[in-house]
Amino acid sequence: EEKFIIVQSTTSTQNAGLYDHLLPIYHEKTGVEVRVVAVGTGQAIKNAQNCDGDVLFVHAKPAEEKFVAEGYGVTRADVMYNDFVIVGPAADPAGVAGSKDVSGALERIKQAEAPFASRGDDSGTHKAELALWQASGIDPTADSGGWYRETGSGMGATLNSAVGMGAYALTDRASWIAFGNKGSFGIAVEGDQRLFNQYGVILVSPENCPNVKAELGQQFIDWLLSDAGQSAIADFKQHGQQLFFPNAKTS
Amino acid sequence: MQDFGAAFGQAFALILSGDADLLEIIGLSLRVTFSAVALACLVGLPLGAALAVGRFPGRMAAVTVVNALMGLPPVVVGLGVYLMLSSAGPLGVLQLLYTPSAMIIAQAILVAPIITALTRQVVEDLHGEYDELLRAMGARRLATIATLLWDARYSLMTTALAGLGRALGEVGAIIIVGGNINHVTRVMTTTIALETSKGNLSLALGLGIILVGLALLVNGLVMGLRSSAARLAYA
Amino acid sequence: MQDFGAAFGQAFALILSGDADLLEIIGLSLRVTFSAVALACLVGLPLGAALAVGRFPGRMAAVTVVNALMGLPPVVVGLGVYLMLSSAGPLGVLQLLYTPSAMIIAQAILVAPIITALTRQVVEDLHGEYDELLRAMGARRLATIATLLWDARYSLMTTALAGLGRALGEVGAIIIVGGNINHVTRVMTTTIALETSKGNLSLALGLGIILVGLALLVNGLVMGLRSSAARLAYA
Amino acid sequence: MHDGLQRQAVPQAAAAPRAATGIWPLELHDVSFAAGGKALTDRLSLRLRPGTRTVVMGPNGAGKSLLLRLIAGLIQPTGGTITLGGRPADAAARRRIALVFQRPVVLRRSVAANLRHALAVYGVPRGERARRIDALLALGQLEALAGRPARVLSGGEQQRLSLVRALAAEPELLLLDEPTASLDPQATAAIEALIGQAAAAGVKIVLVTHDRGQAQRLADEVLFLHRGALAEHSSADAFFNKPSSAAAQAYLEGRLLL
Amino acid sequence: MHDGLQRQAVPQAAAAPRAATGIWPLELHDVSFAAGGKALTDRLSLRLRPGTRTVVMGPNGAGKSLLLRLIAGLIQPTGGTITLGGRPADAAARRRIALVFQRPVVLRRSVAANLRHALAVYGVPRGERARRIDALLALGQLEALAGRPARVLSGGEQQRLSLVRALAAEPELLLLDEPTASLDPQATAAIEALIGQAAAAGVKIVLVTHDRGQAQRLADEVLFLHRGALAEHSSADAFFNKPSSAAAQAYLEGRLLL
Ligand SMILES: Nc1ncnc2c1ncn2[C@@H]1O[C@H](COP(=O)(O)OP(=O)(O)OP(=O)(O)O)[C@@H](O)[C@H]1O
Ligand SMILES: Nc1ncnc2c1ncn2[C@@H]1O[C@H](COP(=O)(O)OP(=O)(O)OP(=O)(O)O)[C@@H](O)[C@H]1O
Ligand SMILES: [Mg+2]
Ligand SMILES: [Mg+2]
Repeated sequence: EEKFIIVQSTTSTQNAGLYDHLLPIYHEKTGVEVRVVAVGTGQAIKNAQNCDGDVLFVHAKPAEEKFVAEGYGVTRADVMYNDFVIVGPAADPAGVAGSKDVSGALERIKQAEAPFASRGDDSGTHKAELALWQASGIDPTADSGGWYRETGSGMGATLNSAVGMGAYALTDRASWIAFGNKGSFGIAVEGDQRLFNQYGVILVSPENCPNVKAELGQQFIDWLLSDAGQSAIADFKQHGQQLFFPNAKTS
Repeated sequence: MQDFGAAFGQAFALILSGDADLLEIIGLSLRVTFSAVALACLVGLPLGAALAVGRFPGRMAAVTVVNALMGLPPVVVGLGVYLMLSSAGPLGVLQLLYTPSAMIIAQAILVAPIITALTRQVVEDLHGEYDELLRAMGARRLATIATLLWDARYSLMTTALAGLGRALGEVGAIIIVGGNINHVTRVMTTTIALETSKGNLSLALGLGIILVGLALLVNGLVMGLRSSAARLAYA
Repeated sequence: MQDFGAAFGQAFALILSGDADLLEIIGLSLRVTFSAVALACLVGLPLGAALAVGRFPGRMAAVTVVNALMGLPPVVVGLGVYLMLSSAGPLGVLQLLYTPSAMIIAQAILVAPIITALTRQVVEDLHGEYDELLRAMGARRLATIATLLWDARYSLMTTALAGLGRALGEVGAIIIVGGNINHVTRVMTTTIALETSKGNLSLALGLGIILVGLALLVNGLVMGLRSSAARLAYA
Repeated sequence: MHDGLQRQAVPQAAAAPRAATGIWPLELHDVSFAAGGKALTDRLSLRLRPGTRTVVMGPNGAGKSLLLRLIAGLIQPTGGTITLGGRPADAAARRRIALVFQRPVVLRRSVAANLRHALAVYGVPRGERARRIDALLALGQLEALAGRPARVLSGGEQQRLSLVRALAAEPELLLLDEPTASLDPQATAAIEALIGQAAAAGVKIVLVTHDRGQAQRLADEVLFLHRGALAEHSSADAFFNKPSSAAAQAYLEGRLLL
Repeated sequence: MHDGLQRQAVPQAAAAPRAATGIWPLELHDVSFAAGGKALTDRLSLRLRPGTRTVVMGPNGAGKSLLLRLIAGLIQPTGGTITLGGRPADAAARRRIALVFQRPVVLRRSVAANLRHALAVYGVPRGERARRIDALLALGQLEALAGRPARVLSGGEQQRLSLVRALAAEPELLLLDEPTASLDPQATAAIEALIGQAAAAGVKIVLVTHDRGQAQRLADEVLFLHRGALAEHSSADAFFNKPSSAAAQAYLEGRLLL
């Protein structure tokens, strides 16, 4: 009987291919199989609350902290980060390409009423996007169905939609680099420090969920945070680019 | 189990609230579904009957293909329609992507093989009985098909309901070509998928219950119509 | 259009490569689908026949419900099964979530109403012919059902194929209860969904083409079996 | 016909021992049957007893087939009652009645499989079925057709199959709806002989026919139906020599319109 | 029967004008039909001409119904050829042939709707159909049943419906497979009269029957089939007085086993 744990994860890490890189290394080393269920952030957290996973690996810090505070998780640790970018069509109808100022870019998009595809699914990315709008003093949902289009889908589906309708979209860099259907699209806005995207990992509380494989789960978390794990993350590249930047406190 | 209870609670609360967004979503669901099934019937009924009646080489192969197409994966249909309708695609000029029309097209493609295959079976069974009579009468192909479709209409209702069921609950294809855009292409199933991914499981389930209720309502209406028609029938 | 070309290219390349992962995924797809359809037939055939034959109050209502359940949205079934099998759910102790068994259960629930409703229709049509004979012979309910199911077996094959098609292309339910875990619960449709979300559209479409090819193969086999059985039949 | 096999296959003693808990007399009390807003059978009252062969006659649409289906319990009277041995019919009583339909219904199986199915339904033990099938095939002169799909049989062949299938039930009451309508003269004679033997062995026969000759050969008593009502119920002699009702008289002369 | 309506409804002149491009003579050349590995019809050769009434006789399973279906083009010979007016049958030629099946097939519609459907298929203009339906109903003595679902009709009623439906085609060749097997004496006489009138009006009749009396009343010539082969083809007189084949002789005496 093979030893395994279940990790509840967001789709961005899976879509980027991170697990295909990390898990064989971990399996080689420990003989433990890590089974990843990649779903929306909310669903991942809900599943973990239902004790249907041993480890939670997402990027929505406030929600993660709430998860721990309510006793569903043991502790939360930073694992790695990358950044969000705004991607858009080559035609650049809002004229934001090359900008490093997110607020200015969002304002111009609204001014131009250029289509913008929002995740609209309460995911970590979606929450980050809403925070950016708010910081810019804009309520885009007033124009929902107009230029502001809430796709209510995962990152990949939203990017497919954005490309299909020539709309700007906020995405994490890893998802974008790994994305295969870019069409004429490219990164329009990047480099603003408000675009920081932190990933965290949490062991599901064995007190709340007796079925949790606490030992194996903690072992995986420890490895992720260890030098070996952190350098494995740093080694992961797609199209020659590093997608995730390890920043565990211990390292 | 409390989730199920909560789901029913949510469903009732939603229905009672008469939420405008919900009504919009339900309306679009019904519009897309009925249009798609109507389209699929328009193609599938005569095609299925023709397959049942026809005696041409390759008929078995055609029947097999139609049967196999019942297994068309929604995501694949969605992708295919997406690639056709996307701005870069051959039908891009129509600008149909992310509109209800695109959803109708995708669902019709998904449902048509089901209608066709089941119609073929139902009509073939009846044809076994009528074949020699109609040939002895010298009925032409089209008249034969019309006669069979008409006389099998009550059995074909189950066929249409199967197609309706398929369309009503479908999400994979329409979310790709419709984009689940709020106030534009958001329907019941895409909303359910969305709420699920948000982790709002009991809300999702509540919406599911409403959708099943809708299916029950439609089916009840159809069965009611059917039995009153059957009573008045034999015109 | 080049996407379609690329998709076919991908499909061929994949098939020719004999990729072990692909074979594993195809194997699991078939295993889950066949198990689910077999389960659904086990329930749906007798149940559908019983509905066709029975004369009890509420029969019309039962038929309507079964017809309506053909419209069960996969995501809702997935959610329902998830909530039952989740560690927090009533059947959590079985630890079936995120296993192929969970996928089989979800698909069987999805397919059973289809099998039941279509069986009801097919058997009812034949029952119209056999009813008085069997009653005059004093056949008991079970014998009647067995006789009808056996004599309608060729028509029921289309029913089973409809169920098979439904299961083979389905993704909404199994991705929730299976989790699309690599090497554990990843099947063709969940892979297609995953590749689509990665934007690898032509790979996704290529996999879709393989899946449709698989459906064709299975249907071809069934039709072949059917016609050789029909030739040898009347035992 | 093969007399040896016939003697074996025709139901005989069957009737006697079971008579204790029996279905006799079989009585219709004011039985009506309405459908589609029409009264098709009009307050029929009659009593059937074993030992006599009853022939039912009447013009097309008079309700002869309906009468047999009412007796067999296939349709329920919309008025009046039917009693078997003084009690309403139950499943056990019904299983002693066999009906040969006017229009043969055969299963989508071979001739032999049709008989095997019937024997299974009638509760004949598995081990005996093969032998019984052979006997029944011989009885219906169907030996050469055993493996043929029953639904491609000729009209007469199907009628013979239906008849021997009903005999396989070893009924106490055998309802025959124009059983020789599609039969050739030889088969007609053979079936009439068979019916005579069954009757002699104690099986009650109720036979519908339009064939006056056949009626005269087989009838002990005649029921004459007209427009759903029992226009005449008399002995065969009386009926054929001087029918009391004008309808029966006209019918026999070939000039009765329903 | 209502003579006025009859005259109107029975096909008459129909045959004459179309005869130019005609289907006569209708010839079978060594026609065989095999199915299920058996030769069911064995090298039949015969020539049918208008003006005579042909009766087909033979024991059950002899191949009478198969012969009619071969002539009507419903099944294709597995050997030999059938020619109409010297040419292989085409759709137009076939439309001049009407067949009344041994076992009536009626649509799941009312009696009137069955006739309306047939008239539509036969190309009768919409405006005329109502009138024609009334005439046909009268002809089949089915007026009172016009609105009834055809599938609940009694055996005889269905047979009458099938017959008038075929007459509605105004065929040049009318193939009748035991058309009076379930009919009462009055209806039998009426149908025989109708057949006689049609024949007199130029419609070629080919009728299958087991009823010797009927055959004698209607036949100009008799085809006697035995085991799929044409055992005898002679004038009615010759056939009934001194059949040349032993098989026919045995059949007429009610002792021919197929
Ligand atoms: N379900 C029904 N609804 C309406 N009418 C019916 C139904 N069943 C039978 N009938 C009518 O009842 C009448 C009697 O039918 P039945 O079959 O008993 O006649 P029958 O005496 O057997 O005639 P035949 O000699 O032609 O067989 C017919 O006119 C038939 O049309
Ligand atoms: N498709 C078929 N396959 C095998 N046998 C067949 C098929 N069709 C007919 N037969 C057989 O051919 C023989 C002739 O059939 P047909 O119906 O012509 O007989 P018939 O002369 O009309 O007899 P009846 O007087 O009983 O109506 C029968 O023995 C029948 O079983
Ligand atoms: Mg009758
Ligand atoms: Mg025949």
